[in-house]
Amino acid sequence: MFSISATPIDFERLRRELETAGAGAVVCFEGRVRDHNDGRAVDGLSYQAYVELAQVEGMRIVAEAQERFAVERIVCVHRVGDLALGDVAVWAGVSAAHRAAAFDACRYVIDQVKARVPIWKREHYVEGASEWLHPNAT
Amino acid sequence: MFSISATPIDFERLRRELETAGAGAVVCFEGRVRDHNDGRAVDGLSYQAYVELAQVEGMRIVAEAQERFAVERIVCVHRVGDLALGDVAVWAGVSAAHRAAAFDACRYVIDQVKARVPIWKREHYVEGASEWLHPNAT
Amino acid sequence: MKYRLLYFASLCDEAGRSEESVASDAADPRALYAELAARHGFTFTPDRLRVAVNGAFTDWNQRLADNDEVVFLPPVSGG
Amino acid sequence: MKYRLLYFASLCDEAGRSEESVASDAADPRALYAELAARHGFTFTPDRLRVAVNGAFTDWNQRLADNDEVVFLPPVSGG
Repeated sequence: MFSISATPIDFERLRRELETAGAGAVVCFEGRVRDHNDGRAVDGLSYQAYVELAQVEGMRIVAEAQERFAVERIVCVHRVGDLALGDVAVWAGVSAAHRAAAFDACRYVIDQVKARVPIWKREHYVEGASEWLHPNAT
Repeated sequence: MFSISATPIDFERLRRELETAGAGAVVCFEGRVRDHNDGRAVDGLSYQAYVELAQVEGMRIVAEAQERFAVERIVCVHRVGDLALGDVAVWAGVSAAHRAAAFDACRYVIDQVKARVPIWKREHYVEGASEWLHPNAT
Repeated sequence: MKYRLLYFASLCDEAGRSEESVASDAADPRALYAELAARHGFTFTPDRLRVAVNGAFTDWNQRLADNDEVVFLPPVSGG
Repeated sequence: MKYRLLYFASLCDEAGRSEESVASDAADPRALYAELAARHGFTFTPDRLRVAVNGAFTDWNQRLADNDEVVFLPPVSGG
């Protein structure tokens, strides 16, 4: 399951959705707004998404991970809107019988979401400026 | 921080201990009691620990991970006693500025804890028997 | 033909709007972007953008149809 | 000399106790384990066990002192 949320991510609830009788391993990732980036002091972020396509691409990534790894359940949610320091920007959780698959699938999902899903981050700096981040493709 | 717990692991509280202003990534692993192992139906586990040494060895693993990876905080707790299906047997959480270090450190901790910390698992099978697991070293 | 455009992130700032409808003779996204870049002063070269038409990624040479929704996507930075 | 032994998991089951004090002439863990294995019928060969003395891992040839706490550790299975 992948979704875009305009309200705070209730990750404790999402985590419970991962529980199955065969889930011996659960791995959760949360991306939080931290107080610095590339040496600049940050005091908040805004995320914008092309929601329609983000939803489709996010679901595609989850389906890819389901196919590549022996997992039970996958849940990923990305925030949009204005976020303060410490807010959770993206959350991904995976359950699996064994831990290797849970770790690998969780990392796959977050790596691919960051690389492919049409969501953009605007950083707000402590000194007052703000700018969209558009990383160079590697 | 590493500890042995005779009572249920309050992982939502432990996760909050990972929060720092610079923590852009949090990765949490939980090992849960699942309903099967090696093709046998399981209905519970008991864990026994040599607590004094487990505590020392667990802290040593956490210190190793702190040294190898650029992390903020690490917390790991292992249960002892009788556990039912779905109970959390071990929980490890790591915060870091960046996700690669958080994933790598979390995996290091759980891999090393399973390999080195003096804790033993007794599986209780649905058909009635139970036995200690003593995996062959690899 | 008439196209509906959505703008995100820097392209939204540069265009001064998040959407617009344009009448254009451009037959594919490549020609359409050239036209819009000239009009709005877009600084991205096409090689740094991706294109979506009607909610699906596509390539720069797809033949456009009347009323298509066309989106030029700057490099993403989610997470 | 007198040693205090702690037993865990299968060794605890085989010894029928979780701890005991023994008087022994064994001077190192290797000799002590041979003695106890004979007495309790332990099925682990030493190569599958680790040794701890006074709460720290050590090797099979460490010279033991009176009142040492000695623990033979079966292969672990935490997690």
